[in-house]
Amino acid sequence: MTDTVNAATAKSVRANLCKAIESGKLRSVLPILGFVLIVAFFAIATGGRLVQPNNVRLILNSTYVLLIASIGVFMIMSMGSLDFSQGSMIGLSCIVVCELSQTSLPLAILGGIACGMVVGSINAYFHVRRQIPSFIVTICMMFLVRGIVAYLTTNAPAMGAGYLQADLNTTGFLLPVTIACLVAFYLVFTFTPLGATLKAVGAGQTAARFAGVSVARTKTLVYIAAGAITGFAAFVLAIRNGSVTATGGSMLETQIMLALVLGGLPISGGAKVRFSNIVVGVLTYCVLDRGLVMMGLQTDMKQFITGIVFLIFLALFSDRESIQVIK
Amino acid sequence: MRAALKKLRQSRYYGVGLLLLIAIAIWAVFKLLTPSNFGDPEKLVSYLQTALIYAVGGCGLYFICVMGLFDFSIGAMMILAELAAIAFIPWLGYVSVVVVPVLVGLLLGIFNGVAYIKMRIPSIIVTTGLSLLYEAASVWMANVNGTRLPASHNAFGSYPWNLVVALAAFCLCGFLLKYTKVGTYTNAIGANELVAKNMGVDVDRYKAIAFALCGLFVGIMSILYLGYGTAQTPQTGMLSQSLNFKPLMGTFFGLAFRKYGHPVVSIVIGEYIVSMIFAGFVAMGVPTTINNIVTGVTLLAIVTLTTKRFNGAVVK
Amino acid sequence: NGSGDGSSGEKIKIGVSIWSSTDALGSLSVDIIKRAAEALGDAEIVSVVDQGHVSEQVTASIETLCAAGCQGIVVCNSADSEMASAISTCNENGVYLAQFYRMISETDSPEVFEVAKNSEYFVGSVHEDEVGNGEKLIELLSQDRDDVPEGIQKGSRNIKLEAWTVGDATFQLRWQGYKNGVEAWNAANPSDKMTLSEPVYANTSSSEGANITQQFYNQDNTMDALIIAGGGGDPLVGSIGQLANMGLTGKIRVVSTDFLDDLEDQLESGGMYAESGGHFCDPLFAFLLVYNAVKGNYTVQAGNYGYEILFPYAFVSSVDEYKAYKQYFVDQPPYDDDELRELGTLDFDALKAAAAKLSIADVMARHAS
Amino acid sequence: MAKQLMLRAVGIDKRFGPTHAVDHISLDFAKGEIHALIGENGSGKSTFTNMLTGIIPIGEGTFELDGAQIVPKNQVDANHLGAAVIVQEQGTLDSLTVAENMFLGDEDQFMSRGIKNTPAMYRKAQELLDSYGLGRIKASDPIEHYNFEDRKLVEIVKSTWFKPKVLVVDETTTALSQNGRDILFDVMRTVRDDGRTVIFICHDMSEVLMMSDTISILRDGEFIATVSASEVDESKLKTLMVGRQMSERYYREDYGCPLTGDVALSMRKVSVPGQLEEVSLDLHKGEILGIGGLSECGMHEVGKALFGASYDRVGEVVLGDGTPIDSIDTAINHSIAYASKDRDNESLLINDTIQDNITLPSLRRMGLPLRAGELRDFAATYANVMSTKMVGVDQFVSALSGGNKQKVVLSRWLGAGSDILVLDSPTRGIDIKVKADIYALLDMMRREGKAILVISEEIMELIGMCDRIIVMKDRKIAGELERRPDMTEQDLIALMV
Ligand SMILES: Nc1ncnc2c1ncn2[C@@H]1O[C@H](COP(=O)(O)OP(=O)(O)OP(=O)(O)O)[C@@H](O)[C@H]1O
Ligand SMILES: Nc1ncnc2c1ncn2[C@@H]1O[C@H](COP(=O)(O)OP(=O)(O)OP(=O)(O)O)[C@@H](O)[C@H]1O
Ligand SMILES: [Mg+2]
Ligand SMILES: [Mg+2]
Repeated sequence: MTDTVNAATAKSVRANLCKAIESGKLRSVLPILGFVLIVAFFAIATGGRLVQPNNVRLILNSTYVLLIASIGVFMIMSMGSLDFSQGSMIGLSCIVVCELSQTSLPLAILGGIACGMVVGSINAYFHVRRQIPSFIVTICMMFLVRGIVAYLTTNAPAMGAGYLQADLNTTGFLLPVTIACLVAFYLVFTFTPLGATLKAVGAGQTAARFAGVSVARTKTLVYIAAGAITGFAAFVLAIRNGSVTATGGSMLETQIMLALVLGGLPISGGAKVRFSNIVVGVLTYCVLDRGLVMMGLQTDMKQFITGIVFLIFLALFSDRESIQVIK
Repeated sequence: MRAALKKLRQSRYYGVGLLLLIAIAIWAVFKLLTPSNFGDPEKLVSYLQTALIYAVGGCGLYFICVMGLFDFSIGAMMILAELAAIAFIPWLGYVSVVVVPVLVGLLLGIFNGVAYIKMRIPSIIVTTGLSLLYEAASVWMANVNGTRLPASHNAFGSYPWNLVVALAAFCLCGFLLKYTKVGTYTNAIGANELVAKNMGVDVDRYKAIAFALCGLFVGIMSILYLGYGTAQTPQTGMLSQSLNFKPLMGTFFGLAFRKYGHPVVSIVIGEYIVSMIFAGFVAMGVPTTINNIVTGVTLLAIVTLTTKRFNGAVVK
Repeated sequence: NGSGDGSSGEKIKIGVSIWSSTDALGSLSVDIIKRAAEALGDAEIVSVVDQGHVSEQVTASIETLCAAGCQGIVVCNSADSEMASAISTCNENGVYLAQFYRMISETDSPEVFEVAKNSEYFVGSVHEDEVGNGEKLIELLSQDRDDVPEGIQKGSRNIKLEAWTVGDATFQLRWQGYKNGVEAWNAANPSDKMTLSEPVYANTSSSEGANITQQFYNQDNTMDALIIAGGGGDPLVGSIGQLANMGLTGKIRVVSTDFLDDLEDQLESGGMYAESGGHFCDPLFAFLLVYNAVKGNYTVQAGNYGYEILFPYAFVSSVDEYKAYKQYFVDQPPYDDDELRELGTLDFDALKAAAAKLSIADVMARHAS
Repeated sequence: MAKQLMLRAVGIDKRFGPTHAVDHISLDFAKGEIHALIGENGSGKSTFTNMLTGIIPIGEGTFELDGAQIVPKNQVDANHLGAAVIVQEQGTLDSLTVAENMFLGDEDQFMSRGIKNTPAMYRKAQELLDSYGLGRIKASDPIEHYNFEDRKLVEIVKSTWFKPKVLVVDETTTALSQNGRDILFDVMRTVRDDGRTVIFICHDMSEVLMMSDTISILRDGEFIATVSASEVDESKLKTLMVGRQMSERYYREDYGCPLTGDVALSMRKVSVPGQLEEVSLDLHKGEILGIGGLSECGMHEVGKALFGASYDRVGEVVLGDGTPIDSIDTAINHSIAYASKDRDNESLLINDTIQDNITLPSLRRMGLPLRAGELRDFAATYANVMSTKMVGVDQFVSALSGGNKQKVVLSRWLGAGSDILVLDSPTRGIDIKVKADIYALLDMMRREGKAILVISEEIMELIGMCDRIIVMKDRKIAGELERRPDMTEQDLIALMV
């Protein structure tokens, strides 16, 4: 008799589990589980080294730029658009920051932000006003801006003023700044209409328009804001590196995209976008990358495992039901 | 007058004509700026050499880009295909240079296609993930027989053999687009996947076929690329992605002029324009870093001019 | 404190941060370090990070290697200022750091230089005299020679420059050397001036190298020399191949700082005119610098830049020179295991002397049995 | 004279979740007839024919075509089996040529050993176009070179050239001009005279009566009756379609309610290219203003124009106090609500939660910071006011039934405190119970003094609910009727056609 009861409970538990997976509730915590799993794995594989406080700090140090710059891309991807120009953009903004830092610190920060905004608004113009898919626009911009960066750094890297690195390059400064950016964005994303607006555009541009969302304006502002955020990330980058070379920010766009997707961000944006995608994604990406180095793997093996883990995570996280047409 | 213009616009050769005009205009600008260093007939032929290589890749990408998909792994595929060709030379000789890259390309293309279909994840993401694996594999492949193509095996790097291979690839692409179902179906899926499905098009199958074809053309491109450069170092850390963009430029041209028909010709002329701009900057002796800027601007301008805007369009 | 760990019989842990461990020069560099670690027996290479010479990845690689528990790190960075971050990370974690192929320029980056001086963990740099290398290659190009194939016997006056990535620190120095060399020649020979083109960048790709070569010739078919400044070998292979395709082998002088497998043939046929190289031993000395520092063979003091080894280039511009180079640098490693173990016991002055001495003749003297 | 049987449907059944779209329909279609299928929106006509033509799989039952059972896998397969369809939506694909579109999925006839004989395909397509009198369309041109109507005509050729035994024409006529209609009608007659069968779905009763020989009526997924066209008139058909005596309490009952002089919103000489021409109207507080007309008469655009959502609008839309409404933003800020006819695309974020859908337009009026709990309560409150059937407010809208979707739309605007409601086809595809709820809600809001504009394709709804009805025709206002008890559908139809 108890058997049947047990069987029944087991059945109902299973049914509930299936339901939870279906309703996507479980799926939204999967990335977090994945992160925990990865951390646990590397903590063991590196003999606890990964989770030593000092090492945690060291690993965090290398995530600041990625964390901040991801905020902008996160907004863009929430709307279902893409941005491949981030890497070049951060390179250019960083040049501006470095050059202006010779004059004054506030000017440097503002200059970097302004530079990002200019690039962002060019993206917005072609994407929103000229109706060219964001993929094409931002790939063209990636080329174009990378060319400018290379041109400006042909003879020497753009050097930042000494105080950037000497005074500001400390965990005590950068960590709070990064957390402040994330918290500020979290507050704006959650407690103002911004979050709902972004998701609405991602979930359906036409319907969003009829619910009072000005799609064109939102997109334009988001691209510009993403540029501004990237400009600010460029400031952090300048602090960490002190100068920019022609490769400054190379591949950042791909890293951001991989990280956000690892964090569970649906690439088509929309309702299932979560703020946690940024933090979980970037941290997972970095722990995976750094963890494999710490295990002493060769480049080729490290890369191979990264690829496999990435694909497995993707296969598990991605929400296939709500998209009819997968591009 | 207006009617004549409209008629002209509807003509089948309008797109190609327009592209040729753009090409001639760019030629004229450089010719004026640097009359002695640029644009003589034999130089024009030499610009074609690199254009041919990337145009072949552009043809491959066209099959998937036309469906709104993308393949971020072609750079890694190309490197792996080239290194595989080098690896098998001791056993297969010239056969290895021709057959192995094509096979590797095709195989990886099929792999991409199957992964995309089975995993049901956006193509950009899935191919980025796979490119990590291909890059790793290229490191292993490089250990077999090094990274250099023996000079005795580089016939496909120069005229006439490069032209033969490229023309064969262009004809194949044109043929596939016009004389098989693949062309029609990829276009149909690109226009409206759901309608196409209703018409009995096996969407998944043709998407996979398109990925396979993309791989095939990337394989052919590898023959030319390897012959031309005669060496290929494996790359890691997603650096191979930088190789994606040159072929993609041509594809953008092909897509932008798609509505006028003749995508292959558009891709070739487009790549030629890109190649000519680079040569022009070298000829002028100005820093070639500007070249990227000009290429970016040209491409944006052309895409902008050929994009028809309409109210309420959903553009992502 | 990281350096304390190694005492209890454990191996000394060293990390490598390099642009790429898979390209020609990169893999040679990593191999020689690994071989040395093996020969020494009490050192291990914990990890090799490829950072692609992207600044943020360079700084991140140092942090990761520190976290991985390295006691010493050797790095080939891309810009001076990255070293400020790198050094401060190493200071905080008590990890010794040395550069290879690179040094911090006192004139261009005085602040970074200051940071390096004040560090107790920045051991120093091993680098080549890149400016001198550039000057020397120009000097070789300028000379009339009769021991080379006929088409390239006359000294070059119209030189084209092919580079790899924009803004690379090593390239900047070599470029400076080329410019110095040209200036020096022009000052000495006002009636027979030499020109050097703007650099065009091949991005470490052989195809792009081939294309650039073609476009250089298109632009100006009176060119009589081509410098391939570097790029790991692929651009050079592409360029030589293209010249061969265009039938220009033995008509244009090609010089480079990358070594080719078939250099002998190329020198013979005139495909190559001269090469500088042998610098792949440079990382070995950076490794030894760090290794000896961890072992306590010498101490690093705050207040001076640290140890600096100016590594000599080997120049090869004839078949005979190459034969010797091949025998003593390529076919067998310049140091055998015993010699490596010996190097692992040296103090700095001895190490520096050993490095300075390294040349074809030196290896010949040690190995000719 | 008994006609020969062409198609026999036996026990055809289809469910979408709990919706019984087609309820065991058995129906015969004879050779050589045009057989009309009529019924209200949502009565299952399209679902039935879509199963026949392979667009959706058959739920239950069998189709016997010319004596043999058919189970089409997709549209092209159905064509091969002898059943073809022309639908209302655009069925041609961009970036293919005219010929490729015509033979999409059916290239095998030109294939030999994997190679497509493209010239032969173009030749054949051109011959077919010529034979339909459409020689001006070039088979080798990209289809983008042609306008909507020409593309529709290409579809007609595409679906009929192979002489299907059964041709389904599903609400195609509304997309066509008179000339295009004539071509279509000719095609239909040819099919009939050829001894084959046309299934004609159309909401325009006069067209139905003009064209068809036999008429079958569906209602709520059930088969009601088959009648001969010569034996019925429009009013008989309507009764059969509606099938119920309107209960007295279904619509509002009051008459002679005087209009307040208070104008809430008005349009002055508003034109929208291709949609509206110089339309002026006033919407008063406390009234329900109806707008009716045939498909494509421009009435749906009136709603968009009032909501500031039209593109390229000229003329002005102003509030009673003269404030101009030029964008959706200003419209919402001035308490205007709009529910589109295209509920899934224009009203609702389908892939989003009920909560997000309800709160979206109200976020602007809520004080900062927004709090998750508050939002949830807000959404739950208004969803419950409309008694929306749902698991919870975090359920996705895509999982709701049509009626509940519409309730979410209305909840949204109730929540936003709208005073002016512009509702396009508010009861489209909604069952009687929910309909009655919506009507009660509208009446209540009217009495509260809100201004309501109802755009509707259902004439009875307009007559039953509206204080005034504006009838539109050809993008202009054709006339206006005051509410009175003895108004008939004929009064409106007279103005529409
Ligand atoms: N794919 C579907 N999923 C769920 N329900 C559906 C689907 N298609 C149709 N329905 C429902 O089935 C019922 C019948 O719809 P159908 O489209 O056949 O009606 P119709 O008679 O063609 O209406 P109309 O005159 O508006 O075209 C409706 O209640 C509709 O909401
Ligand atoms: N397009 C669809 N996709 C998936 N499920 C659907 C779809 N349409 C309807 N359903 C499912 O069918 C159920 C009933 O929907 P349907 O529209 O058929 O209901 P209904 O009985 O017609 O109710 P209503 O009168 O409110 O429209 C929904 O709860 C939903 O689960
Ligand atoms: Mg219907
Ligand atoms: Mg329903």
